[in-house]
Amino acid sequence: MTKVTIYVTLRESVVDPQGIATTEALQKMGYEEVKSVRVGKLIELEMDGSEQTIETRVNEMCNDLLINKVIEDYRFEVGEVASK
Amino acid sequence: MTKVTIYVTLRESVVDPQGIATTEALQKMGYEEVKSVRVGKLIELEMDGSEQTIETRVNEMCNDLLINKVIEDYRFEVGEVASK
Amino acid sequence: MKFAVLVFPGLTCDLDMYHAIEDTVKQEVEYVWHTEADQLDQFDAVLLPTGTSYGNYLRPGALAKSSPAFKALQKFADSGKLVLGVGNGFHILVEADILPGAFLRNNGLKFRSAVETVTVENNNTAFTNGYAQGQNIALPVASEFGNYYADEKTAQELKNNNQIIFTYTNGNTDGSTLAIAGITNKKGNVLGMMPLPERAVEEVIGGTDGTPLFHSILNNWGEQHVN
Amino acid sequence: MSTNHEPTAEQIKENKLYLQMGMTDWEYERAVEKLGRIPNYTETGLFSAMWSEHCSYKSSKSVLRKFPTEGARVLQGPGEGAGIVDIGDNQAAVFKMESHNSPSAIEPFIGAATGAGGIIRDVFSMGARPIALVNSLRFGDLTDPRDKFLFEEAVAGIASYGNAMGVPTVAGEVQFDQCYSKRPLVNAMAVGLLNHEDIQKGLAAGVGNTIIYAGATTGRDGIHGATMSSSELAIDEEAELPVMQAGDPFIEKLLMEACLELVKSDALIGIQDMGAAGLTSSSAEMASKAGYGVEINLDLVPQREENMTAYEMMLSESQERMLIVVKKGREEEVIALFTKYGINAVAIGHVTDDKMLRLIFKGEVAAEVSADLLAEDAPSYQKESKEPASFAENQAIENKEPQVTDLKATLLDLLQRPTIASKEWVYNQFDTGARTSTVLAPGASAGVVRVRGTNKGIAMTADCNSRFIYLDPETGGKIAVAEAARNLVCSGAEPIALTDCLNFGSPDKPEVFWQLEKSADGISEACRKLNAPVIGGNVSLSNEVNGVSIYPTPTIGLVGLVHDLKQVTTPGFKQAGDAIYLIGQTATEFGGSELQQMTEGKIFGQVPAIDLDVEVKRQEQLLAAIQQGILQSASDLSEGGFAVALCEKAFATNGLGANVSVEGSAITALFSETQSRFLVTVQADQVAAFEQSVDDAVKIGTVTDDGQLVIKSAEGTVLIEGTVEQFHAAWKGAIPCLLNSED
Ligand SMILES: Nc1ncnc2c1ncn2[C@@H]1O[C@H](COP(=O)(O)OP(=O)(O)O)[C@@H](O)[C@H]1O
Ligand SMILES: [Mg+2]
Repeated sequence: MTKVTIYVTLRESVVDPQGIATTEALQKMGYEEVKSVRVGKLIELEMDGSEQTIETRVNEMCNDLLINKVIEDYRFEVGEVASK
Repeated sequence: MTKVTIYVTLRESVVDPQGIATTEALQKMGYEEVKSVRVGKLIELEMDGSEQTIETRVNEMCNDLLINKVIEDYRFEVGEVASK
Repeated sequence: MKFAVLVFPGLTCDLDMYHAIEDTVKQEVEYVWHTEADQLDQFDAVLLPTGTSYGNYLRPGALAKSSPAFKALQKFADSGKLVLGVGNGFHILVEADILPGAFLRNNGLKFRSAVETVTVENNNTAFTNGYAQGQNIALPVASEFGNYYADEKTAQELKNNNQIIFTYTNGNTDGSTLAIAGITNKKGNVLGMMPLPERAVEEVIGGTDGTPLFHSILNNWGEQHVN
Repeated sequence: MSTNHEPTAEQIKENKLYLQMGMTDWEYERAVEKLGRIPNYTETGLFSAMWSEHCSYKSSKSVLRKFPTEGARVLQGPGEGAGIVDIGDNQAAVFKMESHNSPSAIEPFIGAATGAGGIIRDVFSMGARPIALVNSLRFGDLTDPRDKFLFEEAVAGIASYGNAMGVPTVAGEVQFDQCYSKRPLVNAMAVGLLNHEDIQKGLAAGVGNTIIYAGATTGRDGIHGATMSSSELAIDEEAELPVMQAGDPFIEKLLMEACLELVKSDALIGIQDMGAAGLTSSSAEMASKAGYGVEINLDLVPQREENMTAYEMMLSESQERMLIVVKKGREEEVIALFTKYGINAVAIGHVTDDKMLRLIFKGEVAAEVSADLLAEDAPSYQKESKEPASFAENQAIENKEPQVTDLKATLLDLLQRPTIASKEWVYNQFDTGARTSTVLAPGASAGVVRVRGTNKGIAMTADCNSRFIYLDPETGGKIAVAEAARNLVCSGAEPIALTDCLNFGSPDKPEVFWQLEKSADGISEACRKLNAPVIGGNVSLSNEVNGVSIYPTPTIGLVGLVHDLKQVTTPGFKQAGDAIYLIGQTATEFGGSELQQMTEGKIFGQVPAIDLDVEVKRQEQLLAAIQQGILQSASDLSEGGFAVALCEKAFATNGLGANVSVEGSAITALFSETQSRFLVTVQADQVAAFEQSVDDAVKIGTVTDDGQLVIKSAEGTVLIEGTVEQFHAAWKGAIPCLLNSED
């Protein structure tokens, strides 16, 4: 089984309400060195598939469902599922 | 300025209802090879600080605000802010 | 006129919409369960209620993509018949690319229930002909994701085409681009809005400013179907 | 093979392992004696869960017996998932309140969310459509960052679940006191509606009938939740955190729709949710109540984790699961019904005639215990009870006014006390209008939802002033019920029945047990006088941090009936020129008052007296006047007394103000918390009718249109004067301001 980690970030042009609120909260708590926070998503998939197909399939899934391209960008990494 | 990327995942023992619903949705859409989806957070910080202090400060921030230890785990990476 | 209230799994406020039709314009209305959406052609208008569907997981409205109803809805909208999506229904319409834009979490980050004053920016539509141009009306909002986002180009287009139908009169508390509260598609047969007209159709529940919207739909349909 | 090494029955006995599972020596011996042999690990687990306080009410049973539980409207009293009262037209209201205190202290978002989820399940398991939610919350002062966090997250948690279920939250209460610091109370109440013929019970009846498991899968989460919630919380940062599972309102919504469809089927015999002690309590209780036995094959239970043992499956508290008994031969259609909603349902066993709870695991009998022994015949204790020395001391203190110099500043300070301040910050996060039936949303004295197809409404409120109960539990208990009833009456509703949630410290402390008993006495007497029986509730004991108990907090959830929606009344002023009346005399009564706490930093002395006969008479007269349409507005006087209540009436309507004069000593007149008082407004042409129908009412002034608040003494001296806007801003901004302030 393959583990795919998808990193989803808000597009740079999109204001991130959560990030702004978190920055303010951190600064108020004394973490003044923090200049900006942006909050995205980390989507971890466990899936079957050969090395060649996985990339295509993950891109398809992102386009079809996982990502909203109007506001989000993504990149992903393919790895092995750590055996438990 | 330094860029810190924090990867927040649900602890393994914690069920992810959102992930389960997303898995089912993907499977229904024809991505039957997907066995599981887990949705976490990606927190990107831009902050000042020396290499030595940053690690301590980020851990503190995670404990103080960013992470919910009851259900979440985290790890982070420290890098340079890409010049725009 | 025959209305369908399209019900996706986990949808919460289908009843609100159903009763708004039954009690205000007193037309035929049926719930259509998402697996039966191939029957939508029998209806004159599809209503997408608010609330939550699919637990609002991933992004509100997104998981509807996995339902057979999703394509049926796109087809119905293409056919030119009327589609009204409020709240979560609006989320679904943008996820389906039937309407432009996307939704972010509210600026306040929290779910927000309130009554908002809303300005009718365009009364020349199938949904708003019963209002006066520029009329201010009071409608409830209730969402954690009421922050409508459109990039500059899209926003300009919406403006130029008079697709902005409602705006928040007193500013954009949730953060919406151009204080947008509701938009139509280019053709004007699909309206998405965050304020909830179906919750403002009787005095006993707090107001009737939503009533003209449902009458507008009926008027429009009547005009199209003389003889 | 299983990787779990379970202790043998002998090891459990030798090493007293049952102690770790929360059983005492005596309880264990009793289990051995009744069983006729020593229980194995799984069986010991069944006993420990079912005999926990949470499931057995072993320490509180004697107290619960005090409550009046019968009445003409009662269709189902305590003993089922929720109580049921008739509301006429073949319909009934179904409701119950439950606590989720311990989980909320650990992870407030999840704890509060699953609390709301659990109580909604209790209501639909009775066959009722949930139509409204109410909650009652307690936190420490909003000065400590942990308490702020608990407050913010618990509110968000309730919102997340209730909103995603489409059930509007229409009423509730939040109070703040240091005694709840790090030990919040999260009590959730759900109200449902059904037709009489749809009433369901948790019964496993009819030999051979099939037991179906429906809903989410079973994992290792919350094992021993029932015993945990019955024990004191150790605040230890380093302690290993228990596994908490987020609720899944999506699954619950589907499960609810499926169950409400199933209720219409004659294939259904019984249904119960898997709450505390999950599969154990639901199966044992359903069998015991019905007088049958059940046999369950655990290998068929849908599992989320690998290698789960019988013990783990039986004690798991995974959310969103129901246990259902259906007629033999009808399994397929029932399973198909669940499948339509995307819910997993499987047959896992059948009903037997031997009254045993028998568990099959990997082909062998893993446990076999009498269902009655686990449920009905659980031990019960008469705990030691002792009046604390402080009670007599407090009674001996003479009533005195707190020292206050600047009356206006005092009023402004009171309005900013978080317990008194506007709770908009809280309830704006709730979807209050879902189901388009909310006639009175939060912000009014009570929540009211209409009953579609009729002119009626169901009113509801949650109330408890725990400071009074701490100082004088019996009087405080009466006040809690009376205050809840006042809130309903002021909204135009007739109180009909109540649920409660008894939140107390450790019952092993005689002083705490005394509080429990005395407050139950007070509650019971008030229920009798007000003709509102107790039809269900919940007990949450051992709410302590580092050995210190919370104030005793028996939350009252009261439900009433609005006979005609036209009678629904709100607290706010309606128009200038209306006469303002104060109903009831005011005495110098500051023991446990908000002003005392604010000025002295502690509470002491005698709590305000309450005469239930006077209370009942005033409520009846007031309700009659409201029903006749004589009143423009009505509100009761509670925390902060007269001045706060007057302000709140003015805040509701832009531009209006008040010009009033009060009798007697200013501090008492303005801030005393004397009971059984109301403030109402009456239109000029109704004044005569009003004065005829309501006794003890004194006209004190008029509603004005200048947006000013003017309170004068009888002699004409101005006591307080200012713009309504000024007071309003202080009241409205207080909670957001406290939350945003630097720590
Ligand atoms: N404080 C109380 N007052 C009245 N009845 C109570 C009280 N506490 C519990 N009960 C009743 O005892 C029964 C068992 O309660 P509980 O175990 O909480 O129900 P559930 O199994 O649904 O969780 C319920 O019917 C409940 O209404
Ligand atoms: Mg329960």
